[in-house]
Amino acid sequence: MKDVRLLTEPFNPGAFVGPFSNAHPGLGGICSFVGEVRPGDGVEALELRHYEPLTLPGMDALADAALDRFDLMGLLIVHRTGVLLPREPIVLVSAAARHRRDAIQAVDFAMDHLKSDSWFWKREKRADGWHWIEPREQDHADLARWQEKITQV
Amino acid sequence: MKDVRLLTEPFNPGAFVGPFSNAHPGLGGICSFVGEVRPGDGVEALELRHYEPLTLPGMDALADAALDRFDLMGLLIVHRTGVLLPREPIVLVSAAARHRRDAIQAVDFAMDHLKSDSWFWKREKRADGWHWIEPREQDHADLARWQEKITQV
Amino acid sequence: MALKLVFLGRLADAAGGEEREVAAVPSIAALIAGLEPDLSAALGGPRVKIAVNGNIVADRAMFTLRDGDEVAFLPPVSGG
Amino acid sequence: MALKLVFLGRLADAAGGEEREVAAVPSIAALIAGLEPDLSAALGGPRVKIAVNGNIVADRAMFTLRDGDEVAFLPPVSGG
Repeated sequence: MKDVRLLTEPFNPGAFVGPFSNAHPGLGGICSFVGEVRPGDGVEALELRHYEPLTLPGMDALADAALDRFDLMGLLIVHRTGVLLPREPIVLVSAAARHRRDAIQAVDFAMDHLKSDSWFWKREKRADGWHWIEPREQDHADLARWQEKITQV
Repeated sequence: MKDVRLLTEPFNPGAFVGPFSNAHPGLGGICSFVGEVRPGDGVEALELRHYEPLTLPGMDALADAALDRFDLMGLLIVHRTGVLLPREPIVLVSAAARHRRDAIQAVDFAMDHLKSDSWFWKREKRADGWHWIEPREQDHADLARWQEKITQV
Repeated sequence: MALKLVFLGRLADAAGGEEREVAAVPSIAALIAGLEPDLSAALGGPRVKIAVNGNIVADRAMFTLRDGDEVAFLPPVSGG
Repeated sequence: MALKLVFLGRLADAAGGEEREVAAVPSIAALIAGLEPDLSAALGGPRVKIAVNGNIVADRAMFTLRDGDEVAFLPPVSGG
């Protein structure tokens, strides 16, 4: 089961993971990652903008790539857009599989791609106003891990 | 925060993950894995036996090793013992961290060690009675991944 | 006889808004050249990708625009 | 003057129970030799680890047992 969603309002990850888990009665393991707006560093709010014609199809294609690459029973991707406050969940990825390695690796794969390869533009609000967040080198290094693996196989 | 528990009764993973997440207000991400008794293959029940003087100290030492190895804010390990029915959760590992890679890798590390390096003996009940489960080669290969990394560093 | 332009991320600041309409022109080069010089410079860089009607343009020099097209300017996405 | 023996995993089947008490003997070799031949063979293998009072015994040939010790026999743990 593939379930990919963009949400404009705050969400409770448990309210998605519970039904997702119940939808796969044959699973052996389920791995979930929740990313939250990290408090501190003077950040008062985070805004995520996206471009509808690219963002949701891109997330859907990423889910297909993970389902194709790992032996999964289901994959859930939930991503916020709009203005978020510190501690609000930004992203939830949950993978259900017969075996734990597939579930854990699929979450790792999906998060690396969501972070660096998906169509979101972010800006932070600080005391002196809004500031756009630039790409990070670490994200590209994270993504390269999966490309190397393809070459090695 | 380190929280390591052996439980003799069925548990709801969400009831542990929620409070664990709330206990770390500065986190950036939380990764959780839940392993369940996989239904099918004619398995009617699974029994996990342990040896109290070794099992809980072993899990505690594993948690310390993960906290030492990865940049975590907290680690939660919950493991069932006794007789379990198909679909009941056996194990929950949850790691809270500032950055996602530490959280995901800590869960991967803890699960590999729990599966192959902790003091649990398991037997399955089938139509013809109880059968002890032998060690698996795959578990040793999973564990070796972390030892190689130590050598490489 | 118009094109709809969409500016993502910091390009919305450079354009003074997230969207605008301009008169239709046949090429992306002509479209960019017709905008304010600062915005034109910001959009023309190699790191800015362009999507037309939701599809990324592979070769912007060869691409022909048509009346009613939605042209989106996409700067590098933000890090995690 | 007794030792408490604990048998884990399939060794409990071989011993006919998870625990038993035996008269104290000074060495692990003497302890194992004093049991039924089938059980003795099952416990003596190199893959069976031994814990005394909750500590794994590194060198069983050199280990001296004391009255009241709890001796646990630990076969390889089960796979995932």
